[in-house]
Amino acid sequence: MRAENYEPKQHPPSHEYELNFGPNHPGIEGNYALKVKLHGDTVVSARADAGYLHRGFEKLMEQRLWIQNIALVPRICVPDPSPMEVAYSMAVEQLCGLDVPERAQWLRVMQLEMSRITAHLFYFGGHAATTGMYNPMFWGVADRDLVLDLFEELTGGRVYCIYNMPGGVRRDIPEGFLDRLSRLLDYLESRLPEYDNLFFTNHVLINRAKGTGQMSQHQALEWAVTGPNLRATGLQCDVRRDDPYLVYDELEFDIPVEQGGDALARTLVRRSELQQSIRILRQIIQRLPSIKGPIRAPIPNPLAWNVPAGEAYVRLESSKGELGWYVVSNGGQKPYRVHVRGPSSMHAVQVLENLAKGSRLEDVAQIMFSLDACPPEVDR
Amino acid sequence: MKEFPVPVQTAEDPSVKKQSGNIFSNVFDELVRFAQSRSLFMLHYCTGCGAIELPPAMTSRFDMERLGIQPMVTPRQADILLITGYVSVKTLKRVILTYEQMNAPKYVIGICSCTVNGGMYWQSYATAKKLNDYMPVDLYIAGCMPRPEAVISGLRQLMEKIKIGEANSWQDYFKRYDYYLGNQQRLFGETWQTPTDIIGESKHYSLHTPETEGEHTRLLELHQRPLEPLEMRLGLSEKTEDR
Amino acid sequence: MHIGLGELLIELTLMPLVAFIVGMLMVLMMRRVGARLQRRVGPPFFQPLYDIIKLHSKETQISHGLIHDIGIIMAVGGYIAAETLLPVPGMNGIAEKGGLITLLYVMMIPSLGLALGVGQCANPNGSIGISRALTAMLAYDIPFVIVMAGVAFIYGTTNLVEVINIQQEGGIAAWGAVQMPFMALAGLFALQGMLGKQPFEVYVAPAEIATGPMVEMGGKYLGGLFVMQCFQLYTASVLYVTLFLGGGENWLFLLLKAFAVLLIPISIAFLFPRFKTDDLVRLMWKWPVLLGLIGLVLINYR
Amino acid sequence: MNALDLLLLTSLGTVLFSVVFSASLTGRMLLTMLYAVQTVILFQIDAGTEMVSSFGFEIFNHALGLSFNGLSWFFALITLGSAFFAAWYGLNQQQKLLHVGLSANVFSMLVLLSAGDFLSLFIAWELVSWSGVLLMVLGKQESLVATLKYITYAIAGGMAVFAGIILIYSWTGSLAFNAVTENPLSLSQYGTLAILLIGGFSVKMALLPFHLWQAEAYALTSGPASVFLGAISARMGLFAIVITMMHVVDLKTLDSIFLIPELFTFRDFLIWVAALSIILPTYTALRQNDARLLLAWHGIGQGGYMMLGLLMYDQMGSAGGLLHVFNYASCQAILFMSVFSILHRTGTTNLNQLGGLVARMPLSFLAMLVGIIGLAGLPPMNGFVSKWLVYRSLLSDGMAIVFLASVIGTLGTILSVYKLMHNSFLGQLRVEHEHVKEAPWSMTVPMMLLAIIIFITGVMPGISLELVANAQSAIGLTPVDYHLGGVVSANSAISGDLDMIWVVLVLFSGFGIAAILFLSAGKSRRVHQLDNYAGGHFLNANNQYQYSDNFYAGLMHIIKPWYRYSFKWFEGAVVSFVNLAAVFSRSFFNQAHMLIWMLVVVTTVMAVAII
Amino acid sequence: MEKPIHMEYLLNELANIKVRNERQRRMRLDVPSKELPAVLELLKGRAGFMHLSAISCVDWIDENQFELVYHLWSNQVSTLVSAHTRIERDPGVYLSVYDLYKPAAFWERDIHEMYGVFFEGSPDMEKFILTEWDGPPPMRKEFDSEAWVNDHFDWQNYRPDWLQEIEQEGGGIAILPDEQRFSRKAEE
Repeated sequence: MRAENYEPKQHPPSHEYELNFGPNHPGIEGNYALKVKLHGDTVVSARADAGYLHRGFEKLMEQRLWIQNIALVPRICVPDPSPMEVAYSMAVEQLCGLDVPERAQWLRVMQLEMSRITAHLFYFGGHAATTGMYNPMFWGVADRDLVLDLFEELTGGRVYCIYNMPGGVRRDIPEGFLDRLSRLLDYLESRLPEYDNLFFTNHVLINRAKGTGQMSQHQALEWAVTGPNLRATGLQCDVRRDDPYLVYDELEFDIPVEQGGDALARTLVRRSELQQSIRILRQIIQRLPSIKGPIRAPIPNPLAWNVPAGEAYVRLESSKGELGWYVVSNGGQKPYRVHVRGPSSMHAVQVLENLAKGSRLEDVAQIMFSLDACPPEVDR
Repeated sequence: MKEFPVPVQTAEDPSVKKQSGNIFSNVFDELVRFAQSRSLFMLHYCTGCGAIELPPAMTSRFDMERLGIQPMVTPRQADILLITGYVSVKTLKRVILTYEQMNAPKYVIGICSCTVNGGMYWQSYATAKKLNDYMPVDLYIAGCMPRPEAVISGLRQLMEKIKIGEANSWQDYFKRYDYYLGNQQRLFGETWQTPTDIIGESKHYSLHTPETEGEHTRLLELHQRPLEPLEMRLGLSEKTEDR
Repeated sequence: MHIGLGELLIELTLMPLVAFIVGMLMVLMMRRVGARLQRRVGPPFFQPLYDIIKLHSKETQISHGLIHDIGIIMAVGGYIAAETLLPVPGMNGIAEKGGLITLLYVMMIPSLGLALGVGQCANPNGSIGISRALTAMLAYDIPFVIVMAGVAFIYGTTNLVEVINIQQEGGIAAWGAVQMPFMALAGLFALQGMLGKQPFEVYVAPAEIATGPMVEMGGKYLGGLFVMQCFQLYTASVLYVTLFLGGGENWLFLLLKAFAVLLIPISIAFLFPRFKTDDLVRLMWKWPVLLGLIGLVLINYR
Repeated sequence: MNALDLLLLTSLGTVLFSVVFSASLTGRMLLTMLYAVQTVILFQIDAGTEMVSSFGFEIFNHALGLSFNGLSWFFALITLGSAFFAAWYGLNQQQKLLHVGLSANVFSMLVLLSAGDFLSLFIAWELVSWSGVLLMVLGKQESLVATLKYITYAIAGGMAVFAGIILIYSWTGSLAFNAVTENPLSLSQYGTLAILLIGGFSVKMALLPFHLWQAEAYALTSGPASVFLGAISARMGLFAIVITMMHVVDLKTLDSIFLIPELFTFRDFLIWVAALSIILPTYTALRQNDARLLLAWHGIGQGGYMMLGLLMYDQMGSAGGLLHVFNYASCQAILFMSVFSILHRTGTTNLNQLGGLVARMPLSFLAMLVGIIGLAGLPPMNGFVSKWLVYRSLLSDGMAIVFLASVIGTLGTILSVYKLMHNSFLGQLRVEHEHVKEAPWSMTVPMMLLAIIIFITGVMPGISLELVANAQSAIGLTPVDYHLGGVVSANSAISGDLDMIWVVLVLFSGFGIAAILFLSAGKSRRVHQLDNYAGGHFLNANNQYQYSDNFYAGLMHIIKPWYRYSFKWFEGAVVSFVNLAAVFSRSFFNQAHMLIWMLVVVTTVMAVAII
Repeated sequence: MEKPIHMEYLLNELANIKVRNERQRRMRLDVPSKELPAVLELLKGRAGFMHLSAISCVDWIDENQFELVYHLWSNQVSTLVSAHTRIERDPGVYLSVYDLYKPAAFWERDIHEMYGVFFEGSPDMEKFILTEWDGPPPMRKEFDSEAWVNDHFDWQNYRPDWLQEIEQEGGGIAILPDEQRFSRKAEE
């Protein structure tokens, strides 16, 4: 902050005042800021201010080997890191023309869906906490921890798994893992009614969430809203179905849709998605033992690996929406250019600003959390 | 979890301090320190990715509240500033402001390797590499990212330090303000200024040492518009000015 | 009942002290109950005390001016005074010299003090918090005033000592809750609002206004608010017990009743999100007022 | 020549003095002293007994007399006190009209207070009405508009009163105060008189629905004038209503006039008018963004409490109502003084363009703090005592709903006075007010004196209750059972005493203990207002970091639609009616004879007056 | 997978465009910079490419060019089109497609601060992520991040006293501390 900013000038004779949501504010997700101009308790304008989590990933990746970057990529989205490494691996595989063994593909889907469950459980807690109800937060995070335990068993990492590498996955599942996963899924399903009673059918919550941050289908398409937020406006649109990757076309699952387009609809869509993820995981538990084969395609010496020149754009469905990875190689040992399209780049900036405008001060935090905006994806 | 040595020179040896005064005040001091160690409010500020392991540490599974640790919203209310992971330069400015606004005794814990040396972002132009250049750090909890158990274990260690009266690094910020300010100015430019008057505060709380002021603070005086507190003023005058 | 001045002075010292200790226990209970509902262990037994000691022993603290200081003094002092107007077993303090109306107005002084202190902080978050707190006060005071009128009609007095005597002489059948169940129910709503717990926690609202009034409070300022919270829990629950549950025959019963009463709002608080301010006012002006008015009609045609 | 004569003569002398000498500062100081002298003379009059002036003259064979009793004494004290403080506060004001107007007002009010029969009452009433104009026109253009509105209302009210008095004369053949009590009338006649007299007087009192003129007329003028007008002027209406209820239609009669048979009497109607007069203006005040208007609207609302207390007509209620006149006058005076010292220093009373002035004008802040605590009726200031009395009386009478209404009014008062104080004195100090100074001594000293009075009469309400008791016995009520610290209510339906000395003692020892705790907890340091939490951001000097406009936004979402039903429609209807009449009269004038035109005008005016 | 037939017609209307079908549901267009807006408009209007997934910028420093890649998705034809165009590095000015695609505002703003490419007609070219950054646009290839870091930051002291004691006693690691990257600054 520069000294001249403390030089007083005339105060604007305006009836509006400014509030800063964040970066140090419980009403903001992560380290992010929203500068809000208010009149009374009505938001006149909101302006997103990012960059608090900026690390220059894209620059960093240009300076590291293809294989080194695997460790870097999950950190782009902290609450839901697994899709990042899968997407990066898939992009490199496309560049090299590597064929990923089927078992690896199934394992990746398993990882992605488990990650989706963790992200959605986290989301429920966050959304509830913005409205002053902390129980779902406490329960959700604790239940999420059980999934993280399985991650740890599978990959060694609780949050950042670094499980994938170009060509496949690093390890096969340990002994008895699928049983434990199955038991966990049973447990999560048995918990859902409790969450319903506490959270999803809570009258006060419905009162607050209904109509909050409402967008129409047209607006959602115009602002490039993707993922559950788009499905909450009634559009059945899912990358897993429209542009299938890995083995999603072999799996049976529904694409849940809500019509409201508001915070409540967005929450309910995620609740149904949680059930769908459980369903997908159940199918994986059933199918995985029958799929034999290697878990990784052979790759050249990773420390001197010249990936053929070319480009690849990989899309996949993370828990927040459409995740896009654009990777360019000029045939060197390091990527020439990596560009990440985090779904929150749209949700946390343009959509949030537009939805917050005209809403009430009480709703701002709820809108942000209900969009499940993830600031590190914006900042990169 | 590993504790890195921190370049903090605690001015008084705490063992000396303990023996001064009469028994009554010793007991009182013990009580106060005990209460301070058993009631830690940490600031709700997610500076980086390590923040994702704080909710598990706080919630049902690991339950920090049984140690008397609970999250607080604004820097005024908080005791602990958890730097959870890398701090980008933009965040670092806010972190410094936040740190200066907190009420002492205040403790800084650097969680994740990035606070120690930049971690895997060591090449990044956007993140600070060494937190203790910019503010005194009480404790580092290394790891990428440390598990909730590690965080809690680190906090327990901090509690021990507070209990025996060793967690005094906050005084260092007042006593060697010039050093910290110099590092801040090097990164943010010479016109860097926070609205907090550290020199005035160090005098007010008698923590002023020769090292508090120096070439960097002189630079500050050069640029700074003094932000004196608004004292109540009784500027009465009997001028018959009719509007 | 005439007592000597010395005895009165002892009462006047003891009443706030007891209130403070019981209040801390209530804070502890609140946090423990919350923890249990969240499947946690919860804080240790002396946690409220640790917090208060810690906050008062901060070595640097900031003030935004004299009114900031005075506000906190008023907030704590007002409650200390209010405790002496609230009769407890064996101690009447100056309850007979004030009565219910005075108690209610004295209880507004802490709010005013807090409002002053927060106002001086020059932080809009705090100002919004106060504006919401005052709005909430307007909301829950209307049912509460109806309750108060009902109490005055049914007991024929606004003197709390007499209120207790009448109830205790008549046994459980003379309790306010039996005599006027609708009023007691309306009173519960008002109690929830008075304590400012979810779903009526509009003025702290961390995710919206960063804890509102507490935003610039640190050290002893926040400590004062913690002390105030102890008093607040105590006063609200004991007042409810006094009006509706026959006061305390002895300390054991008083505490049992008070903790039981407090358990209701606390349990509700952890299961609900907060309302928006206008929804809160709407709710408060609808159901509790309706209940209160039915109660009034019943009292009139008894 | 007794003390009353002396008082009236001195008052007249003050008017003359002000005409000649008010241009100089010394003259104005002497003028202030003269009000003090008048007060001293007032204290020579025994409040307990009735004193008849030796002045008197005959008109139409009616002896017009002037006399003083406890009630007059009580109101006279408040009048003179307000005038004294207003004059002191206005020492630096060079407008001659202000000082002439002030003294003329005091004189006419004293005459009104000492009126001995209906005719002198009416004459004095008109004097008061017209002298009020002198004080209202001192502001800018907007005050002229407000004054015109006032004149319209005052004429209508005066006409109604005149009609009532003519009716009394025609029915009883006498204009003496005891005319009606000695010649009982029929119920319908009583009803007509009640409508005309109470309606006419309540225009001045600004009871609903005649309240629309008052706020602008009182607020937008010069400071000392506002102080005086706000403190006492409207209470002359209350005095006249009390006189009416004493001599023409007493409450028993009012209670036997049924508006809805067996359900709703005239008295109930008046009680509801009073209750609504509390609520509606108070919540109108809540929406004001000008500090002066906010206070003036409160003046209207507080009038409702006085009316309510008097309509209870029991020991406690009437005591509360009368005591509230005194308490309210002191609080309103100090609040207006504080607000006008802000205006004096910053040039604005727009609440959205102020803030943080406590650091620059601490004495004005203190004055406002005392004033708002008093106005909101919180202990330990005097407003609490009178409101307590009114509440107790309402509870004793079993009027739960009216009680609720009055508490809603109090809550609205608390909300709006906090807004007043927060937006002007607390919060962020605006950059352009960085170098504002405290108001001059001539303004702060009267404020401080008033603050002391408010506090003392709050702690020891016995002092003011003695005066109230005299006034009560003058009306013919049992005086309230008071002692120095408060009241005893042994013989009312609901028991419960009040002893302010104890309450305040305990309150202050509570503060003391809290202060010891607070001060022993280590030292704190003042910080600049920019060193503030802003979500981790840096505040800069150009940020509007103050929440002021639409302060109760959450509440407004609910009650905003209700403001549509304010009484503007009533005024609008009257205006349309008059316009219509004017159009008619013009066409008549064009076609018909002069005489017809005159006739139409007279009937129109009468019609308006009766409405 | 074959291109949908109407896409074929659509693309035939445009000259100067190279079309390559790279993989399943992926199509690469190389468009001259002048014609890109027209192509996008056609794609949006005629083939339902409603969804602008991202705009990527690649800095081809050797050719002194920036490559802008517009990733468009259409649910109707289930294809992702990557429209590539190249602009000169100097002065690095291009047209905004904000009036076609609202999300373009974010990406153009992002490219502006990361590469310094100015988009004419974009609603907001203010800094967003790098508001407090004074240096050159960091994503350009010529910006050396590591050098900047060495200029502005100190490294943690990796040789605490107790480690030096070990070294004095002949222990420790073989590489001299001066040669360790992290020790460099600390020693100065």
